[in-house]
Amino acid sequence: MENPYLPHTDSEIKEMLEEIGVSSISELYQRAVGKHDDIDLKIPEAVCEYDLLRDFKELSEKNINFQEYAIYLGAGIYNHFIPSALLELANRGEFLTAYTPYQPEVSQGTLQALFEYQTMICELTKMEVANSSMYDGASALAEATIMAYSLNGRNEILVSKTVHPEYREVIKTYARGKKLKVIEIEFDEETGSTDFEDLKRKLSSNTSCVVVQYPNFFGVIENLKELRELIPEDLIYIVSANPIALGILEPPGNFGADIVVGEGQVLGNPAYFGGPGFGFFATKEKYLRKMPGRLIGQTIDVDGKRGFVMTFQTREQHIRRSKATSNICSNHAHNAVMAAIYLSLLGKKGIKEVANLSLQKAHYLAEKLDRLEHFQLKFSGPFFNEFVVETDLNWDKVNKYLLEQKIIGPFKLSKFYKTLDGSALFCVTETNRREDIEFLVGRLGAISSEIDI
Amino acid sequence: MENPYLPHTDSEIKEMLEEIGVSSISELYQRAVGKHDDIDLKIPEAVCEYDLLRDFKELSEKNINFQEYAIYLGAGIYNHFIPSALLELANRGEFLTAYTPYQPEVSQGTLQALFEYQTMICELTKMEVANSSMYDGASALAEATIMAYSLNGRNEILVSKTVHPEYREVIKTYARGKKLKVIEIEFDEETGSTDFEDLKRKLSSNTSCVVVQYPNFFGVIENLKELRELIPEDLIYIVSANPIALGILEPPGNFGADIVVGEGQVLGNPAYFGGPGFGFFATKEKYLRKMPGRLIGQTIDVDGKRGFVMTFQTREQHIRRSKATSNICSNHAHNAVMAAIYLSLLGKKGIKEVANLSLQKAHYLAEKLDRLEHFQLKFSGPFFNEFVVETDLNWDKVNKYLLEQKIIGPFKLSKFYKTLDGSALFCVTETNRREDIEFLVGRLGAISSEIDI
Amino acid sequence: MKLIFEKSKDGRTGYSLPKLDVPEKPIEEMIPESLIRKEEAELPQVYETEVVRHYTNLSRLNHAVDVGFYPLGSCTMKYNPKVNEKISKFDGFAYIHPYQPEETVQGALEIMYNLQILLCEITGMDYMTLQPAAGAHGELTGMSIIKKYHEDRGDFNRNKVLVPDSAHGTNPASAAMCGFEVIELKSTEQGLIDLEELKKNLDENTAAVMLTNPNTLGLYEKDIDTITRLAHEAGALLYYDGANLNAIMGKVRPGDMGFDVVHLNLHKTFSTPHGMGGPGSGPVGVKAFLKDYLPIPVVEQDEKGFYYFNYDLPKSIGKVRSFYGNFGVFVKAYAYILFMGKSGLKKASELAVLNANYLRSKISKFLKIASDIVCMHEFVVDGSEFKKYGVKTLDVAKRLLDYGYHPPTVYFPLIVPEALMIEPTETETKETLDGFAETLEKILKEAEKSSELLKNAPHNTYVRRLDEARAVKNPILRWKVDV
Amino acid sequence: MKLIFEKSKDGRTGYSLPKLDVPEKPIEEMIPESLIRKEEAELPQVYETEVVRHYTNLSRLNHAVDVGFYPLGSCTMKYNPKVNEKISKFDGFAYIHPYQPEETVQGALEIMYNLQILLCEITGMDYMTLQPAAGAHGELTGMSIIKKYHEDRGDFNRNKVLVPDSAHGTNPASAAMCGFEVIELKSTEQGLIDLEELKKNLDENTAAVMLTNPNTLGLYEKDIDTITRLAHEAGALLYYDGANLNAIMGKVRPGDMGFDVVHLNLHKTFSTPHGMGGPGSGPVGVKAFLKDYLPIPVVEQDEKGFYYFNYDLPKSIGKVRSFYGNFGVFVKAYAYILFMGKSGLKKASELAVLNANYLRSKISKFLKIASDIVCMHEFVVDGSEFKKYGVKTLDVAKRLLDYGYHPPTVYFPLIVPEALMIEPTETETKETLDGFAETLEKILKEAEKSSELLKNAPHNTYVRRLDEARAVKNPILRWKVDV
Ligand SMILES: Cc1ncc(COP(=O)(O)O)c(C=O)c1O
Ligand SMILES: Cc1ncc(COP(=O)(O)O)c(C=O)c1O
Repeated sequence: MENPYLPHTDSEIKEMLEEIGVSSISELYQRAVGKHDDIDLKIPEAVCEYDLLRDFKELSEKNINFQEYAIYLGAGIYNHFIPSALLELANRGEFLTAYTPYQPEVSQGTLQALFEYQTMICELTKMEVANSSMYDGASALAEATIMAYSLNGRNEILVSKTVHPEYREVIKTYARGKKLKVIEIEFDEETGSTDFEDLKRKLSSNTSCVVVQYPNFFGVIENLKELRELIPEDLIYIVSANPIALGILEPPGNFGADIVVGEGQVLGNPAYFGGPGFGFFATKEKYLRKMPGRLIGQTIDVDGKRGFVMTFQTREQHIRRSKATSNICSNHAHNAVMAAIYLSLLGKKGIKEVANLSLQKAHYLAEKLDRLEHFQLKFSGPFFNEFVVETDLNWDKVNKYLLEQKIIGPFKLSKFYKTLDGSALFCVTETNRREDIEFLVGRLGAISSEIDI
Repeated sequence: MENPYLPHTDSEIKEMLEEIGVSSISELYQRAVGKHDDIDLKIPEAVCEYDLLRDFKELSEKNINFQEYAIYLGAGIYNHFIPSALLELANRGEFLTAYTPYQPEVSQGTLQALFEYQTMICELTKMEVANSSMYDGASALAEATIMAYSLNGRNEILVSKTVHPEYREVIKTYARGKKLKVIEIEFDEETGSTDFEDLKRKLSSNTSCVVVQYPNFFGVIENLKELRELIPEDLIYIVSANPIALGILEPPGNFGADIVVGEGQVLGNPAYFGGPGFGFFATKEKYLRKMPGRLIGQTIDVDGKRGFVMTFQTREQHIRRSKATSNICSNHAHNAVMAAIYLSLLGKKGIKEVANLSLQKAHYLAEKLDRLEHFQLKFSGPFFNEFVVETDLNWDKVNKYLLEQKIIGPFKLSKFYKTLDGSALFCVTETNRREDIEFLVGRLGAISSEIDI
Repeated sequence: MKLIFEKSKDGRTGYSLPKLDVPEKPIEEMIPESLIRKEEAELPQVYETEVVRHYTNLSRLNHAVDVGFYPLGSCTMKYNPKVNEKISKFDGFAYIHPYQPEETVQGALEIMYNLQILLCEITGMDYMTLQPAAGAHGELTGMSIIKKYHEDRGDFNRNKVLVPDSAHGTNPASAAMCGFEVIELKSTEQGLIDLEELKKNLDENTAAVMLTNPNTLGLYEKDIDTITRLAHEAGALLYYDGANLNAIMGKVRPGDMGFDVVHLNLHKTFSTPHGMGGPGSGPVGVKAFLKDYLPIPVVEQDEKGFYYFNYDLPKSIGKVRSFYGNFGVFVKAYAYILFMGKSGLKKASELAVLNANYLRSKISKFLKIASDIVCMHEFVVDGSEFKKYGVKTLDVAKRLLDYGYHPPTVYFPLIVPEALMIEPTETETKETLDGFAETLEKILKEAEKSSELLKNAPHNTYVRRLDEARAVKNPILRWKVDV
Repeated sequence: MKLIFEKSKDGRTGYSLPKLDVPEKPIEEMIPESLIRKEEAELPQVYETEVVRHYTNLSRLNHAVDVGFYPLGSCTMKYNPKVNEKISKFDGFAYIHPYQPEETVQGALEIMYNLQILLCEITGMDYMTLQPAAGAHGELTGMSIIKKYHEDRGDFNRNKVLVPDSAHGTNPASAAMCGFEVIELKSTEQGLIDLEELKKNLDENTAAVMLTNPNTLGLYEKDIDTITRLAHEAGALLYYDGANLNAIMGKVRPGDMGFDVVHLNLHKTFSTPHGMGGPGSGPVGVKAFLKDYLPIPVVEQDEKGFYYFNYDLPKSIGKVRSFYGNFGVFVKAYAYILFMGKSGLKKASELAVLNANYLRSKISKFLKIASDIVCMHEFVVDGSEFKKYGVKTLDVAKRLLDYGYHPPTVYFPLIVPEALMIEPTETETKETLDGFAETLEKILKEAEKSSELLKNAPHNTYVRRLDEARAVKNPILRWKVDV
């Protein structure tokens, strides 16, 4: 079958082999590799583009997608509206098929867009510097704990149990390398926020950093201000934040956070089954040289014209090798640029508005659910766009029933919290219409007659 | 509601009004237009982008599309595969949002692409010059008959009845303006091609041109060679051709055609319910100055560098006004560039291959159908990828039944040909898979037990 | 840049087609020998990467609305929303066949039906056909309707059409294509219809008066009621070239002014992209008495809400193109109207007029405006003063290219010497207008210092000034192997 | 170009969000006063047109594979097929949530499952995790597995990892992040593993040997069997950095060479776009005895054909990131493999090697190649000779920009002085390679005439040579209102 990506004609291959001075590609391999036999890979033969598209269309239709279904799942990945202009721009070949801007003179598009991105992250978080992206929120958070260790050399990481459970898993994996101890802080069963008493108990002279999430995994808005007062100044105060929420919540930087990270998917990135989104990473200028990841800086060219370059590269693996601040090389620049475009479109007012819409609608649903038989709000803490609902019904059955109504139901907390067996986490964003919310409430109101309890 | 396309802030509007020296936009209008009241248009208020997308998605789902259904409809619009790279490239903002290349120095992308397109059309048709596009095949054909009149001043247009009935309608509309007479030539009921005897009978000293289609509306390949022999040299021999078919059929230029036109949709343009596709228009160099439409020519700049410009503009309305060769202004350049990209991807070999695939598969289906009870091929003439099938069943019922099987059935000829009541036109392209074809044959084979006859 | 043909290499391929999955028959068994193609078409042989690079790089040689300011007068180069592009690509729009049964394309018909109604509402007309492919095609359609109307009434002598000398070239060309004799009306000093001139030319042979309002100078014909009354009294119909509708949405309507036939340019007012020259779409609206003359089919709705094509218009002019028009364009225009909404459309017109007057005011400080009258959405600079700098409008235009601007329309309308026709549209910011005005002023200053700088412009573009005469003298209209 | 912030204007908006359709409650009733944001984030206030122009124009300042040749060694800048982009945007891939019930994402799981199997087949490994987000992340994953493996066997003293001095920086960095001490192995003159050096360093404290094969000089380690045997005999595991897999598909396999852990870069070998720096994807394959150490979850299939996540790997290293990896990238890589097919993948490797050797042969006529050995998919130029022209590799690289080429990777691998690391990939034509070689030669001639020409290069780019030192001395890492 014709392959449109491989340009070589037979006669060219011949000419090229002649130039090289071998008689065949096979000979070339024999010379380079030594004696060997080709492998008869158990891989099907090529398909044509038309069949490929059909086959993948079919595959995609084996998934239920939330363009067609209503969704109330969040828990780390959120369905915010993505303006049409965004993907159109981000997918221009010049953005998509460029790589790390090693040659700044022909990469000003990448560099300026990432410089703008860094600025936006600083603005959202109110931190002084931000790098140009990490893989995801979880690895960004884990890198933050490693950075804390490299700043103060202490070996205990205190992490609230209200931090996303998967993020905590990742922290543990990263910690193991450096032999750091991860100590978890309980949550308050009444409010759903970090248990301050437990935190105080666990603080020690070995504590390197304290990690909380804002809003936390239960949707509850941790009181970063009070937390700040509990955490000694010489510890590293790390906050994992939802950047959309920062449209309406006081930014961690204003509470003296030392490192602020988070998952950037919400900023104009499709969910993609959880990846690729990106991690953002922001800190104080004084910690600059300990930061992981790429940094874009402003400079001038020989004519004095403004331009942008990768900078402070001596922190990085390609220069510092085993002493680098992190091993990260390829990052999630494209996703970060998507975020920059998203934030450009939304701007100062839009980010507030999208946060407020999510907040208002989430509260609308929460109140309605709380009034239903069988359902009540689990926690009393203030929440942004997610909240935990408890029921005496079986969530699996509830969710199965909802699925039949073309609704992707809430996240069952028992997956990660054995003690929260009857609880599930609902999420609402600006994309959930009132009529859909009311339909959901109606279905759940009538549910005891619909499923067998 | 916020409108993201309108940049004016209130304070800017104020400043601008001050500069102009009026107190309000309303005053501006009163001054410019005179006293008037604004109109309270019966148009709904704005919707947001998210709702717009949802609403149009729903609208689109009220249509059955042939990405999901198998299709055997042709009759002027064909479902050929469109390589993914094509739309990606053609929809780049610089192609999509530019206009007619009035300023060639900043339009070389447009101009070179159209110059390439013109070349490709010349190559496919074997004509000497091609313009850079017309609206569609039908209007291109009508313009060809007008051009014939302006070449020889005679007032009778002879058109075969095997030419697409809608194209014939359009010829008549255009002819009326110039008071030209449209005379139709019968077709041979046996072969399905133009009735040469009838043509000979109708030729007269007033005949300006003879118009045939290749392959014709019934899918039959008109014998352009024999036709050439019948048509006096001083008449204008006009052929409307399917450019995909020219991958395998001898091009009209080689039979001495004077003007070759056709519908370009097949060349990489989605069907879009019939538009926009584009018309191509090619002729002999000696007729250049009588051609309608825009022409791109090669030249050099002041430094001697090759460049492209619009040329022979004195034929056009913006210069020649009422004496122009045509009134056309905006054309279908974007669609023509899509064709150029399509033909670049397919190339010399691909165009043959796509034609051969369509040919082979159409013949495969035709033979299978011909062997079924209730169905037989209507015409004996050679065909490309369409053919007429006759049945004693009711085509409406047949097609309705097929639709239930997710098949969009053939074109019922009685829409245009009262005498061909029991006949329908099937179309097959490279996109119809053998398994689908066999499924269709199976359904039609069993049909007498499925529908009530 | 090399032509794609010049990158071709024998045997290279850029396609991936389905396999032949039926038994292959020799072509000769299916097609008579004499009709089988012998010599292959000399299409390029390139691979996908090459095609991607070639057209990516070509596209980068273009100015476009997505790249910068494009104040091309009369063309309404406003922003083309990306959401409309996305919508228009839905499978249910892009992959439907015009001959599918009506019940399988109700969504498409609904769009056409509603768009007809919305366009009627905006223009004040009673019926609308979406069939014409562009503005000029709309004119042909409209003038054919007018012709048939007169003839059907036995009025065979109405063979003249009055067109102002400021009119767009398509107006006289379209009238001529319908077999009319075109009479040019001389405009007033200010660029408006001269009522005396009009009266003098109106008679029993006048089939129609074709107007643009605001006209091509961006001026509103304040006497429009008188004009339409006079024409009607003479038995003529009134044709409205809607290219300039962007000035008046929600403000005034051609239907209310007395026009009988109107065409619109969806690719102007309704923000569908211009695509390097097209596709556009030129719907034609008529007053009720002309409904039966519309091209067939029109989309209608029955009592049950079912949409269908009505082919039964016995007086119809027939068809002006195949199928139903540029449906892909309708989708975008319809989405645009719904997104903007009633207030948004009006605001668009208002801001278009505001922008034009603002820019006019700025530019009037250093250049002569062709008319003193307050303009609508565009205005025309009289470039005769350029002479004193030893340059022409063309030189100024070319110098604008060096500053990254697309020049305005030049040398049109014909009645203004050395015309520069400027239409900023509503989707441009004040900063952009300020920058453009400043640049224009700067260019004049440059001209003062050295006319050569302008005459040799552009200096920074991919190619410099091109020799158009040579293209005619030595026509190269296609690539050839041996060239 | 201005920054988007510098285009901002108070009150301008570029968004269109849904209306608030529920009764609005005062925020203070929902959020404690002290946690409500007081000062707005200083995000730009621009409208959609501006955003479209801004990012369109920014993109045009980039070199990219879609624009031209990009022979960046070690990065495999091959063509990224457009069909894969289209596929990856299907709603059923882009809009699915990681916590949806398994029965609602069977298509996604099928892709992951099959991709795991195909990658195992290509590498000769037994199990594969798709979780790591990039190559370096794969290294971290793989080295964590190796660490846990030794520890679980009670082998706590294996704290050293041997890495050749030619290795990519991520190798030592990743090993260090896992708490290993990194021992650098000096390469031979030719750039290969020095067996004596290896033997000397292998001992009971060696946890692993990390290799790239072909290595970063594009050379195949012919003694690979000996190397892996020696390491295994010492109780160490063998780690394979698969960045250079593009040389060997269907030819030889790391699994067969004796490697225990392998990472791949889907964004290199499997043609997913590099996106200005990412996202990539770095799957890790292991031999069967390491399966239980893989990060959770892995995708499995039950007897009924149902795909599910298996979280039950008691020895698992845990998770290296949230959810399951870069699924959007998997879709493209999987599509690529199926499109290419068995023969296509092999051909891709063969032509990558052919292209590299061809270019190497051409360039060797005027430049010194770092090694005499026949190369695989890439090769390294030793730039020490540039000194005689008074220029450096950097100057040559910058001059290449003037000719529209992206320079090769420079100053890596570290063991080659003034290195130029050239990887043409299989998706480039002979003409392109010829043109590149000629240009390089031409640049040398230019250098002979005037080293200044190169030292001041680039001359034709949007910005000229940038002052990197200044960026560090006077760090400006974000825009500020007052800057
Ligand atoms: C005033 C006027 N009338 C008519 C037309 C013709 O429209 P189209 O180009 O769509 O045929 C134009 C287009 O430029 C125009 O500006
Ligand atoms: C040899 C080698 N190893 C490892 C890596 C790291 O891969 P990634 O950038 O995907 O983290 C690279 C990337 O450039 C590389 O070339």
